[in-house]
Amino acid sequence: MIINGVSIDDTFAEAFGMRGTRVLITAQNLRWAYNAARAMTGFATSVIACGVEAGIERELSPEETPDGRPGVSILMFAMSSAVLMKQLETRLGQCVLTCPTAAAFSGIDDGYPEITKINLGKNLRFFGDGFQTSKVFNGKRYWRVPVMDGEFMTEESTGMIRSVGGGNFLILAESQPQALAACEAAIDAMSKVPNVIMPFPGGVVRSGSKVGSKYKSLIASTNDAFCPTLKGITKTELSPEIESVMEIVIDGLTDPDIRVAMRAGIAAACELGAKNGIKRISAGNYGGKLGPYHFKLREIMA
Amino acid sequence: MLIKLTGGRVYDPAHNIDGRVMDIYVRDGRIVERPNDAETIDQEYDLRGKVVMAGAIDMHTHIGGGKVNIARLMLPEDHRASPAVHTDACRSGCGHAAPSTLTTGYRYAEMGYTAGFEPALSPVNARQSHLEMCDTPIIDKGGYAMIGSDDFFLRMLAAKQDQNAINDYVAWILHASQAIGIKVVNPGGINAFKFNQRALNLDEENIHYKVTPREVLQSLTRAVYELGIAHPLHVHGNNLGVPGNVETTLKTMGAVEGYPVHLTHIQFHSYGTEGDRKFSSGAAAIAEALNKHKNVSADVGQILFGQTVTASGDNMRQFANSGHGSPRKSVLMDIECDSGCGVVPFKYKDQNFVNALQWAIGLEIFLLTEDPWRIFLTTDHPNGAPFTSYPHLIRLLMDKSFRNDMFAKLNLDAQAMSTLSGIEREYSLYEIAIMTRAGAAKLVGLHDRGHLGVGAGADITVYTDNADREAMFAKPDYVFKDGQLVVRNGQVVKVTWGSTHTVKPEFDRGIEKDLKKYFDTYHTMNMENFKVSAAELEEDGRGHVIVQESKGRREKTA
Amino acid sequence: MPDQGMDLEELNSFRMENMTQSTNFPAGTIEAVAFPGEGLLSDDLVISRDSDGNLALQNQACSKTTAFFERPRTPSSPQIAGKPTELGAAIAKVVELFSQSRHPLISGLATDVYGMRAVMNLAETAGATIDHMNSKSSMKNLLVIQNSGWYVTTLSEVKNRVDLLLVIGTDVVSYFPRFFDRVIWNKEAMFTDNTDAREIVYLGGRDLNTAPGTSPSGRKPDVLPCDLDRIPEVLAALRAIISGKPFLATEVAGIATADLEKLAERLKAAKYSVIAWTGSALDFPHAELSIQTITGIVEHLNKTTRSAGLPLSGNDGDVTAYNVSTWISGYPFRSSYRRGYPDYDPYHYETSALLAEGEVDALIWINSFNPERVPPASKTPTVVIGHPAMQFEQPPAVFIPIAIPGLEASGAQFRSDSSVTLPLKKLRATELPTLGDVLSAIEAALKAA
Amino acid sequence: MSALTFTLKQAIQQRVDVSALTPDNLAGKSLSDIAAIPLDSGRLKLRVDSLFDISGDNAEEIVFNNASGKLDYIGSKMKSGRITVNGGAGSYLGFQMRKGEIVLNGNADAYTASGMAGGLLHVHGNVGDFLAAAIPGDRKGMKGGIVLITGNAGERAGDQMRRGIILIEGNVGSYCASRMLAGTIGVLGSVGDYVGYGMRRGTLLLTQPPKLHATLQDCGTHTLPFLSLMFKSFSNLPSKFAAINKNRVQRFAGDIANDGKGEILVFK
Repeated sequence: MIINGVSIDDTFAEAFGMRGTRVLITAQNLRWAYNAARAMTGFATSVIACGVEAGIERELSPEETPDGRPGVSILMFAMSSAVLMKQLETRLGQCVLTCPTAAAFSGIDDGYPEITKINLGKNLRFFGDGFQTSKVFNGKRYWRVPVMDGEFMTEESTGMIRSVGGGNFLILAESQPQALAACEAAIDAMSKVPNVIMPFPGGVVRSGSKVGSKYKSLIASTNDAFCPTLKGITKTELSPEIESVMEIVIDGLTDPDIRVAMRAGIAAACELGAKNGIKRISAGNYGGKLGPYHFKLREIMA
Repeated sequence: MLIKLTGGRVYDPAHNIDGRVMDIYVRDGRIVERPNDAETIDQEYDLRGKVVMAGAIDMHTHIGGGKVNIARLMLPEDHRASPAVHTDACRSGCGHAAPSTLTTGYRYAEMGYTAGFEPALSPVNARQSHLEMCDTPIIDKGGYAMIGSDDFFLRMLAAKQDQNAINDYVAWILHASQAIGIKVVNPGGINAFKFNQRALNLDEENIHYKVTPREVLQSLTRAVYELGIAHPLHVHGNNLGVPGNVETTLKTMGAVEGYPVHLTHIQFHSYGTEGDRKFSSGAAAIAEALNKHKNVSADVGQILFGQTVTASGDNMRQFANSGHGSPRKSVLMDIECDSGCGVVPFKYKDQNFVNALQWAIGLEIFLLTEDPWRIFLTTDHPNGAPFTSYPHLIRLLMDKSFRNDMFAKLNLDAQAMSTLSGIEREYSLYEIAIMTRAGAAKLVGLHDRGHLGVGAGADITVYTDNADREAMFAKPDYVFKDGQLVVRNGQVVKVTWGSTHTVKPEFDRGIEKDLKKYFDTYHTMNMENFKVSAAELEEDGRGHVIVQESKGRREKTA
Repeated sequence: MPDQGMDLEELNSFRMENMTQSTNFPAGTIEAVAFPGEGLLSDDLVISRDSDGNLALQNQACSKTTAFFERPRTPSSPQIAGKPTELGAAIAKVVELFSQSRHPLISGLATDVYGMRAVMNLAETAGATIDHMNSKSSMKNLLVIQNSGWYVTTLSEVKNRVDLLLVIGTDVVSYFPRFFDRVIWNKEAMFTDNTDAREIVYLGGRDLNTAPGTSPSGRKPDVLPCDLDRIPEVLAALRAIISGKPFLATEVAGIATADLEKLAERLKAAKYSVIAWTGSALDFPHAELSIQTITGIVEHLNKTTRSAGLPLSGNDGDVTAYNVSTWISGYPFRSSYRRGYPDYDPYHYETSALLAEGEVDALIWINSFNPERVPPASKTPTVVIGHPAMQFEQPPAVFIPIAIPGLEASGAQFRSDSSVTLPLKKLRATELPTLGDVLSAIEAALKAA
Repeated sequence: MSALTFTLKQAIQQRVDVSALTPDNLAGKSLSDIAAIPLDSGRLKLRVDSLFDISGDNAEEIVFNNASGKLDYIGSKMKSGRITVNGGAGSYLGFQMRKGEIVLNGNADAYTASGMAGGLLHVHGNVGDFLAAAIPGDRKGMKGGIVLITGNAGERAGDQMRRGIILIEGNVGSYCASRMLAGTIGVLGSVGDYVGYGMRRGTLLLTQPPKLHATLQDCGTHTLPFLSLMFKSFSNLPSKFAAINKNRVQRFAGDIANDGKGEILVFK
């Protein structure tokens, strides 16, 4: 398959089951909603070292938020519910409780076959040292914790669902600036897709990895088959004209969400086309042995 | 009228009768000899295949007096859920945790009980206790006068008055309060709490009187013995409910120096401090000590799960516990330089570690104590559970697999701390009859109750044998009270008024000189009005006063 | 020799045979008599009796006591619509009223234990609702017992232990004239060498008679006056201060916060403080909430020292009435048997409300002690069973005079603190039946009807 | 199917306990069964058909017509369905109600919504004392659900209230929110003396400055974001509160005599 001169590999992205949740963060204005959201989703690129993968899903208008203030929604994913709950609580406590005017609400209440209630601000309330109060509206409990700027408000719990992490595709280009330009185009397009995040910096990861290492203590190491500077000394996957490879990793609430995002991203990259140095789209997998989700590039782009 | 009860299987431990098929004859409220053949039998009950026992006796049940009525007063929410509707035979009432007096009498009779003894009759409040008990139909009753924290007695001890004077005071109290025994609650502790002492150990002095609980116990066990009263001193020990109180209880057994003593609701006094939660079963040590000390008897005070109310004279401990109450309310009182009281509603939960272990501890004590003549079946109504749960408790004792099924539902940490499931013992019908009839009558000093011998009051309960002992004991076929059929198929069919059992030992009335002076100086009532007369109990046709024999002075101290 | 009167057994058997209790009571002196109409139930009275049965109080007591015992006897007979009649006819008329009633009320209930037993029996048989003439005041206390409970004490404990008495909104003596003489300024006490040193503080109320609070040596009590309806606020402030809460106001209802803070310190320093009140004096709506604030103060003080409340009540047998009602039905007054089982609703089963909305259609008003306590005016057919000296502006449908417990009938009465019940003596002969006699006869006739 | 309708035949003198006439209790019962249900009134037990004309067949929808303040316990313990009352209701309207809806067109007596745990109770009229309070002995009043009152409420409204929302468009008597444990009460009109006496927790929202006693203390004026959330949640309710969108309030906290974590919020 070739789109606008870009060849689409007959391969698939291999993805894993994760636990995902959504949190709505509001504040007096968008600036402070973003401040809280960015802090909360910072250092959350990969579960390997960060515990969770998290990112900002989208901006929310005042009409869309429970308290009528502007806000953003964030998504957060982890390999187990225990880790997700722990990370959610820690991050909420350090990044939203602390952030002036910010409040946090559940982002998943219905629409999925199986939703598990998990603590959002339930335990953070104890920061109130007995002065905290709760309110129940429409069957949902909210906590009000007195803090120095007024009150920190947080919903007691949010919803957790079974979701998917590790969707991905690779952009292979003739130069580093061209690869990056394609990634930017892809990320711009994918940011409009709901229910997904691209957790790496700017949505893009350059350090694609393979399983294992010559060093016994490392479980992963650089994906030398896609490193352009090693073309001559390793068993390469790259043709001679490829000078730079970048990857976009996608976590989504469901499998179709990831498909939609991948299609939008790949299409945007391909739009730049071969004339802008974009040569190939590929994807990372482990031979289909590890992840239950296989996103076949050609199927997605068909 | 001559009644014949024909062919029942009789359990009468007082006469070593263990399931013998025999006939019983009743005339004018008493069990009589087999009449000659010429005499007409006016009424005959065919009891072939049925189990026959004397009417059961609850030797420790809070059924009348200030704190019981406070418990009733403060629990409208509990009554609302259990209205007792008017029937042809019975007036209406209410009752679950703290039933109304009428309902109390009916419910006891319906379980085959024909007597119950109020164990904490505060002498200053004795008139009220008796008025309430006289409004408790069918069953016989009586009370143990509660002293030991009263200022008159503590002044005597502090002044080192001789044992004779103490004996006279104890006897006077028995007369004045129309009681059949003497009880001490948290010996000296209720008084110490009025001086802001928050705990009192066996050898700790009351800060005002410089008297220790040990001294209180020694003088009172001895007084009761020397006065020849059948019922040994009834002791609610120090440190009720406190983890580690098993040590206090073991020491208390030793403190009485061989005089007879009865340790009540011993379950609440059998706690160790082992394990992560510093709360463990002391049942094995308690049972071992009970097996060894033949002068000591005990009732268990079993807890059973559900809502109840705790009512005690021990306001020192009840004050400490009041924060654990459910629903969260409590009435506490200091009373008349005489005693105190504390009423705290409580809900025992099988998933609560402490409650579950309390349940197991009670049963362990029942099952590890060898002599059924010295261990008694109580829930300390309503403190551990309402008395209406006795059939369930009997089944727990008689049915190991049932008991183990219940055990398996408990809080898991509590299960891990208990040896209960390893205990094989099952009580026999004969042993149940000892515990709830013959033994109880002997302990309380009821010479004509608790057995089926000729001359006994015809208080008789007839059951249909049933492997489900709870069902069996919950619904007797017949209950006779003083020879009258009062219950048929577990329903009251006739309401009578039982009697009040008392004991009236001899004493030197010279004690009244001191008492009169004390009353006139310090009290707010006249000594003459403090004394309750038998006639008052018989007012309104509410039964009679029976004076049980006391053996007369024993080894009167020089 | 003091005359103990007829012994109870004798009296009882006599009563069974005869609806009246007349017998011989020779002239003499009777000791240890209690005044049954008042909650303190002081039983130190000595009464002389002449051969005609006229009584004279030999003690210095109070005017109410004197009036009770020395009231001249006037002939009295049952009446129907103000016209004298026979007892049997009067009872028949009551039975007629009650058997037709859809919702009968038995109220007043100024009687003793034996009278209340008969009340409960009749109420059950008649499906009646019961209330007491003083329930407006005593219910305030009962609602606190049923909601949070409390820590309270009794008269002899006060007499021997109190070192600081705090009185809320009352002078006490208006209701219990002998209170200070009996339990505060007693010469000897077990745990105080010098009762004269007892501290007295009056908090709330205006123009109280605080003279009885002056110690025998002339030390004046402390008085912190305020309008009665500001007592809830003053108590709340005191409780907040005692609990260590930052309290901002500098004065409350005219009382300086500094004075309340001083009082809080004294309460904390006292070894056995007693906070007393009377339900009747706290005569403002929802006073149970103020009483609950008092009990909250006591609860806090008991964390470090000893303190207790002293609810003073029991006039006209109200403590007796709620105790007997409670042991027989589970509930105090303002309960009902109308449903066939006891049912409790202190808001709705209140005499004046029941009469005003026409919920009840027959009333028995029982009043043994104070002839002035007539039933509330209403259109409801009313039976009065009570003191022979009762006078009516509008004659009730039926009036049945009875023997007064503690005067002309034996009995038993609860004291204010509910812990002590005293025997009441029959002091002289009467032709009149007891309340129990009358109610039992009504009940028997109702059952037969 | 038409609403199961009970029309009171004539004015009655004694109160009647109609707790038996709820959708849950009447589901599947024939009209003749319903007619024979005994109702407590005074000391009598009266058949339903001696008091009411009965029509209709849908027990999910019950209507009381010609109803009066003598009908106690309407909708008691109801778990489903809807009851419409035209005329008036006695005491204990919606007593321990769990789910469903009650609409009263008229006034109700005391203890409306006492022990209510869920559902919607809408009174187009006034209610008496002890709205949403606990009955004596109980330690908790209303435990959940929504109560809307277009008129006034009596004294002790919300006493010991534990959870839920009460919105009163008229005035409220003295001791409003006494001993309140949690939950929210809004009042558009005035409140009487001793508002929040013994209040432990919970929110009382007022539009007019109340007379406060000394242990309710000023915490200043604030913009509280949770109010926006709250009013947004009210936006679909048939109440004047639905139109409010303000979050600037003066906050008084107390009653510090009794724990003191409650708040009285007064619109600025």
